[in-house]
Amino acid sequence: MQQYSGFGLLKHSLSHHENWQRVWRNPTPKKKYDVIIIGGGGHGLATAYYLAKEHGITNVAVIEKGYLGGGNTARNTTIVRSNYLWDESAHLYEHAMKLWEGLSQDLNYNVMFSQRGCLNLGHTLQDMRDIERRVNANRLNGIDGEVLDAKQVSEIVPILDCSDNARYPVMGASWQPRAGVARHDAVAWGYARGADMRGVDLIQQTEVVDLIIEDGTILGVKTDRYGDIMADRVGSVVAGNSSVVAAMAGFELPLESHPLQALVSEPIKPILDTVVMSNHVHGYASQSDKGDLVIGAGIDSYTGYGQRGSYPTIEHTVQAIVEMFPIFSRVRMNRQWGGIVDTCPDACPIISKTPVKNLFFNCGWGTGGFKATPGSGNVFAASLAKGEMHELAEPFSMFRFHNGALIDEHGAAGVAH
Amino acid sequence: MSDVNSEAPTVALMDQLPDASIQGQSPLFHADLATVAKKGPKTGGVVFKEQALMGQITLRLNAENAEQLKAAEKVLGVSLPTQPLTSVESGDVSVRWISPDEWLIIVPGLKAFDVESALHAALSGHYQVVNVSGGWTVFMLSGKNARDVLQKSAPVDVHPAAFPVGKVVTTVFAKSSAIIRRAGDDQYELVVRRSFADYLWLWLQDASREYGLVVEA
Amino acid sequence: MSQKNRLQSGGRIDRSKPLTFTYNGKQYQGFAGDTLASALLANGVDLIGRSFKYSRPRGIVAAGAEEPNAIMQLGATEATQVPNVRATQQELFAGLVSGSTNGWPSVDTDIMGLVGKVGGKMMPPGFYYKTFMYPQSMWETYEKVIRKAAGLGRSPREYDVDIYDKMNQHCDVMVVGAGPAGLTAALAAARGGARVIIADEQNEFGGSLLSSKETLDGKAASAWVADVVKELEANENVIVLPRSTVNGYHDHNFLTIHERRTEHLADRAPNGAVRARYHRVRAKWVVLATGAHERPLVFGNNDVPGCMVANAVSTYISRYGVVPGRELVLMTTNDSAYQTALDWHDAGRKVQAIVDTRKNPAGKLIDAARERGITVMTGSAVIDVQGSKRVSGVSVAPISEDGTKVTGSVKKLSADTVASSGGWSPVIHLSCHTGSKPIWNEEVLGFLPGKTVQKQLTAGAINGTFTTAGALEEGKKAGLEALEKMGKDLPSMDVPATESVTYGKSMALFHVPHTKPTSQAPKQFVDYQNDVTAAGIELACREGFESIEHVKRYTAMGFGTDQGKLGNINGMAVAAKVLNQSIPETGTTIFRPNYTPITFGAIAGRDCKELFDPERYSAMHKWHLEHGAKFEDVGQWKRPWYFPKAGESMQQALDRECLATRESVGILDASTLGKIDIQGKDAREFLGRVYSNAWAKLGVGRCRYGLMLKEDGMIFDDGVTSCLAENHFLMTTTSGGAATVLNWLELYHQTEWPELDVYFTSVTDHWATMTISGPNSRKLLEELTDADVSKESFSFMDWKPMTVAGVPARVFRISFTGELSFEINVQANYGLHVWEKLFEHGEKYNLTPYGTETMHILRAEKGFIIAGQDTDGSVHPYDLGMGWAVSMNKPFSFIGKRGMQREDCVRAERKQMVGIKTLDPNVVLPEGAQAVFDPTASIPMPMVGHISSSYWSATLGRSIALGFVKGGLEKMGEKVYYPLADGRVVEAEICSPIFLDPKGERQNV
Amino acid sequence: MFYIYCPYCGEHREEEEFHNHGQAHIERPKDPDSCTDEEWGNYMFFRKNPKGLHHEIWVHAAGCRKFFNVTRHTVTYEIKEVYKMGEQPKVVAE
Repeated sequence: MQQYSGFGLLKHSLSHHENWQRVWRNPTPKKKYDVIIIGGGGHGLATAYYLAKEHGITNVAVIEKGYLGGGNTARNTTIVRSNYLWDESAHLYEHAMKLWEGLSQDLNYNVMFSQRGCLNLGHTLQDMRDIERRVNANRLNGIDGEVLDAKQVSEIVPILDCSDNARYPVMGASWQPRAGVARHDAVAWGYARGADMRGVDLIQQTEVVDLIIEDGTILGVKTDRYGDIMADRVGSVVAGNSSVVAAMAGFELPLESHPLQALVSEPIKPILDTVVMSNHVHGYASQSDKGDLVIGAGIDSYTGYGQRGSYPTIEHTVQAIVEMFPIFSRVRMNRQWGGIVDTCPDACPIISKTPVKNLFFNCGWGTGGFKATPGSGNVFAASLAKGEMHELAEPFSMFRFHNGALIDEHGAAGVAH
Repeated sequence: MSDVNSEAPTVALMDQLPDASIQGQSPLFHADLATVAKKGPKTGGVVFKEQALMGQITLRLNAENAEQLKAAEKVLGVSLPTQPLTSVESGDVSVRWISPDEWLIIVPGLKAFDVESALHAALSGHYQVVNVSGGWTVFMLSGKNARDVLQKSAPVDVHPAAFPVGKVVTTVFAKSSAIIRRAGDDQYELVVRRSFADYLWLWLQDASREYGLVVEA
Repeated sequence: MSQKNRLQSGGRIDRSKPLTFTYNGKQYQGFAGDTLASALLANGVDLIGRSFKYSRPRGIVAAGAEEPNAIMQLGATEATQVPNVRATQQELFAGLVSGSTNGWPSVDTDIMGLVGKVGGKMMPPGFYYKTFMYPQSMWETYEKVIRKAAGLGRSPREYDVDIYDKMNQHCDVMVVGAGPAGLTAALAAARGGARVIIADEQNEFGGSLLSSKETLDGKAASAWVADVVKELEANENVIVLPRSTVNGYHDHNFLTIHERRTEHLADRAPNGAVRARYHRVRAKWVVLATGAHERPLVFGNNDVPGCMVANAVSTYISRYGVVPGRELVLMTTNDSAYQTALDWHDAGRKVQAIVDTRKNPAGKLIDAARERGITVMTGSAVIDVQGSKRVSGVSVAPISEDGTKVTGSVKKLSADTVASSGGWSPVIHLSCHTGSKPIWNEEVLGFLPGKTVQKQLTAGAINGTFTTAGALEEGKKAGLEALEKMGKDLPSMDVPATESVTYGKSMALFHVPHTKPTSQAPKQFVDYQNDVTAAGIELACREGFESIEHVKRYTAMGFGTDQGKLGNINGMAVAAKVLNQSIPETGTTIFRPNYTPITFGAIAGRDCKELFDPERYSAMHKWHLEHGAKFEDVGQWKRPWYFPKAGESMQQALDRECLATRESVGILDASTLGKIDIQGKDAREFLGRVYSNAWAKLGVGRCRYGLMLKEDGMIFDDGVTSCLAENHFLMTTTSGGAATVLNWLELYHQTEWPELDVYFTSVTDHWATMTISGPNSRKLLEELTDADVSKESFSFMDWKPMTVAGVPARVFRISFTGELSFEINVQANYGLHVWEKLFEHGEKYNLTPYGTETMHILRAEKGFIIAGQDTDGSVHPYDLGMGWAVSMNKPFSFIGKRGMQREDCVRAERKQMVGIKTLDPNVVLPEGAQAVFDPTASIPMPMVGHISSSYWSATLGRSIALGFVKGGLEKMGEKVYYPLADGRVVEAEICSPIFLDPKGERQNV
Repeated sequence: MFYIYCPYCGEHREEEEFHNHGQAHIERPKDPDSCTDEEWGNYMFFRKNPKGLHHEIWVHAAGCRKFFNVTRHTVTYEIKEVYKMGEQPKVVAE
């Protein structure tokens, strides 16, 4: 097993890096698996990794229609935080946060998790009430958080316009010091490598075109490249495409897939050391280690699978950034892109059994998927392993949209993140 | 649901204007446009004038109801424009198509209640007449660069080929909205909401700066 | 050293207009018409930056948007700094101040370069994923160092002094690019009467013709261009936009153009002019005539300053009169690049050799080279170059016909410049922006625009048509086709005659072989800006990153500010070779906006600072300003928050405002409340469907409070609706909810119940609304009206028309304070008049203006909710103890009725709104404090609710709060605790939310 | 950014003037009180969310304020047809 380290790099440099092993195999799938995971994004790969590592289930295939980590994992703005309002989501995201904190070492792959803190700004009295409420809830749930006033915010981010003549002056913020950013691609790759190492088959460029269901029980999947592949349990972790897979299984989900756009500036020298988010002014930004300002735009109002949204959304976001950081007016935007986010009516995910036996869904993360990656994979793996939902996943059943036990996190989600 | 009592009026009508001794204040009253007009430049690419204290009436009815159309025509002296995005003008009455069942009528402020009352008297069936004179004001924008200012402000096509004289559109205007009517070759009428008037005035001053803004009182 | 590389004549620069500029602290001279890049090259400045990973010296490679290296910091003052300006696109102006963006302590003596040399070996792609992990605690330290090394230029630290704006444009035909294809397309469309916009990123129209030696119709190419531009400019239906980059192509033919209006003139826009203008274009048809970029070849040490793209060298010579060196070696896989050697030679400098990778090149240009006595080495390649800060020589070797191996001995040539050409990549970026996948063309050896659903046409080099004649013809065809599709008459149109050029076949070579395997050969750069080498790509593939997207992400190829314009295809070719597959099998390359980076200020436009978002004002706003109001943002409204008197603290002001209202009379500007005029015979029925309570029996002249729910039963708005006449109602909504509610009513009317006869019209702005509240409010009103406002004839929840201060008004006897209250509504143009009259008469009653904060306190004392503060989308009426506002036996199942009966909505122990009294009456709980039953429980501590409203009540002399507690309505008198962030635990008691006058006697007088 | 034909105004307008209101042709149950929780939940929340042809409601919010239906492809974003409330689509998925 190839371990990564600085020493390893030195050793390989002497042989011109010609002897690095493959990070993952390119296997031909078996006829049958214990578990098939549809979707090789961060959440799917994390699920496979924890199935193998924590539950000893290694007869697992991850089937990915494109390349590993090529969906929303590759398209998000890399923010990690756990300061959610309601107990259910707070516990789930904090579970993820704890896993993030040792992830590079656990995976032996540097995911560059950088706990540089996250500010959620308040610009109105109601913003400040919501912030106070959320931070108090966070603290009692064991999640770090503070309420800051405008002066304290200004001390942390001096380049933020905290003056009174802003259209919506900054009144304060919530501050989660343990929040931060991570290198998104590395998360997928690290999990993929860890899963592959433990025997999981990662099947890329293979699309699941149908599900094999008999008597209300799933038996396997049909693929475009390898025909039928059977499994005892199937987990769908396909984010924006979840409704498409659900349609194969014959049911609808309480989801809509929307374009979510993001953009980056050209790389500039370090100037922004934390994550700054504003629901009210409607923009957020952080700076990547490469120097790009990574900026999130809002979600577009219509459903769309095109991985692109509408231009006014970008304009509004950039206006918000210039409003918050007037000095960035002469910095330039390099690139924009879009992902497909599957949004739930209550802005919380679905981690759930379905009307089809042994078919499980993990979806609906909306704009908040990346930060949950380790936690999502971890609890979904436990659920797939046991056939019963992990206790942290329990409240996120799709059937809450029937009985009304919604977990409304719109306040925490607010602007896409 | 109670039955309509033919005796009692089914809608409340009220003359909302005080007597002439009380001066109304248009939304841009405090900008003191009279002084600005006096002190400001007399030539420029854009000319701005607030047509203050006009009478605005929203009329809603069924455009397929010939009887209602006739009744409205009788009161207004012109037939309601039923072609989308058109307007008509007759004397001091002008009518703008807003929606298939909605028109905005503008008359001199003092005439509003008469027109409102007359419409109520003439119309029958399902309709709505609302005096909204306090909620809107009218900006007249003219000059050779008026169109440029519109292009900076609204996403609709205002090229003469697409926006003939008389055409009226309700659209996004900067971060507010406006009902824009091309009143003449280089002349545009913007009907805007009272509470946004200051913002739009600020916006228009800014957008006109490079062309030179003339304010008329 | 003064412009040592400048030719005595030629080019499109104006030698009579010298311009002085600064680069890295030193002054230089260039000419009007120069770019910063051409001026630096004219002055012999070779070294313009350091690469970010290996800190290698870098020089100018290209002459346009594709330049990866010459990324500068611009700006003479702090406020006018611009990071990452591409020197090849920056026009020179007098006084320009520039500097390189990397290199420490300077670009010439760079210490990091040493580190790069030594450590470079340890930095293969993805090295950071493999290290810096242990110990865990050290990552933050590592990261600091990594961050410092990254980034190119720096952000200004001061606010921008310039402004930017936008223009919305609509046209029939949008032509992108004003080279030969674009110009003929625009000409054809314009002559056919179409509304045309033609934009080009350069300062002058002409594209390739600007540095061409061809003749068109017998005249110089530039003369033909000038004629065409003149004709276009004279046509009032044509908008001609030079210095304008079409940076994004969006759905339904929407394009954005970034027009640089002053960046070529000065650091700071002169006289407050607009620095850049953004055009938002909706086009019926789009003609992409964006040309092509020449690809450099990938060979050993191909990043040493002096290595350039062949066509760029020609451009510097022909357009700028600059020969960027003395001795040239040209390496090419095709015919067209021979022109560079000819230009160099004709400029009087030495061409050491043309190294053609093909065995038997033949054609006019090859003959022309040989005629000039230039050595042409065929079947050979430059496999690496010598030199560090400037090329000093090259190694040339014969290569196999398939280009994979060196087949003979290596020969060294001296040279200071290596121009290379691996063929041309069509500039297909815009065509990809709307999701169209490009298609590899083996003949062109490049990607061509793929199938698209946009109304898009393409012409010229973007189609792989690289001759001028072909481009002119295709441009004309595209222009005419657009006309035809729009049903317009076609004009007759001739394209100018050109000299015929035919090019021989090019060789499909991207990565030049070396005598050593790639992993051991000198670094062969694919993407200069991100230091991605052929060896790096090979390694990525070996490690399993086989998808081109993986390769790009693992190596960072194409993620620079040039978005891989030069390198992407070479990189794909390297990957394809390792993976033993074709380029199209390896993948396509996806481009996203922006084509070139755009300043944030331009995208924001004028929607910043005071124009960032509208401020909405009531008719009395000016009075509020004059009376020292502090304002609260409520939606877009500026509402008075409180009215402090000199020297008063906020709490003192609130106490005074509250007491004055409770003891005498206060006044609130309530104009911002949403107001909807509702008429129609089914208005009443409609109200019954959208409100939770009953409306059937509300009499004319009466008012009623209603809760509006969503289908899930949760409250989303509330307000009082009054019956003005049998079929006529006035609905009020919250200030923030006005638009949402109107839209909600229309949605249900238009989509669900169109059979109901009802019309809605917003009258929010029409009425100015002022509420006088307090025991003396009647007395005050009586002074201003003749109407009988006594209790007997005007009772609580009545409304009446009357004249107030001479102005016709509708007065509503509703109360949000629990006091005797009159809500006076007058036509907004008379609002200030009435307001001022009230003060004239109110002085003796100590009439006190109050704002939203006092309003909140007064209503909380009465237990009235604020939708949006005491509700959060998860509470239904019963949660608020407002079952009285729900009529379950209305015939129609109103919106929200079914929703609130779902399993989870009827369970016991839901969080319910109650009053909260702290044990210590002086402690005011923070709004948002979380409730627990057991403050000694360990973390995570079970929370049972929160405080939604909390105030100091001057009237009661204690704190009061509204909050949610699990099962709270059944827990009156029980204890609840609030552990606060500062460590305090506040003990409190659950009580009725009505703190004052529970029987409602005060409002009923 | 979409360019949407408003069937009431009779011309194309920019997307900025419109708001999307999600899936079209979802009728409010005639008798909500007899719906099970599941049926009511399905009505409120569960959606087709198709990848391909989609029938959806838009409102010309900044214009004539009329609601109407649009058949749009959710991948290419092409608008295939626009039709008024109460009408049925002509372009439907196979």
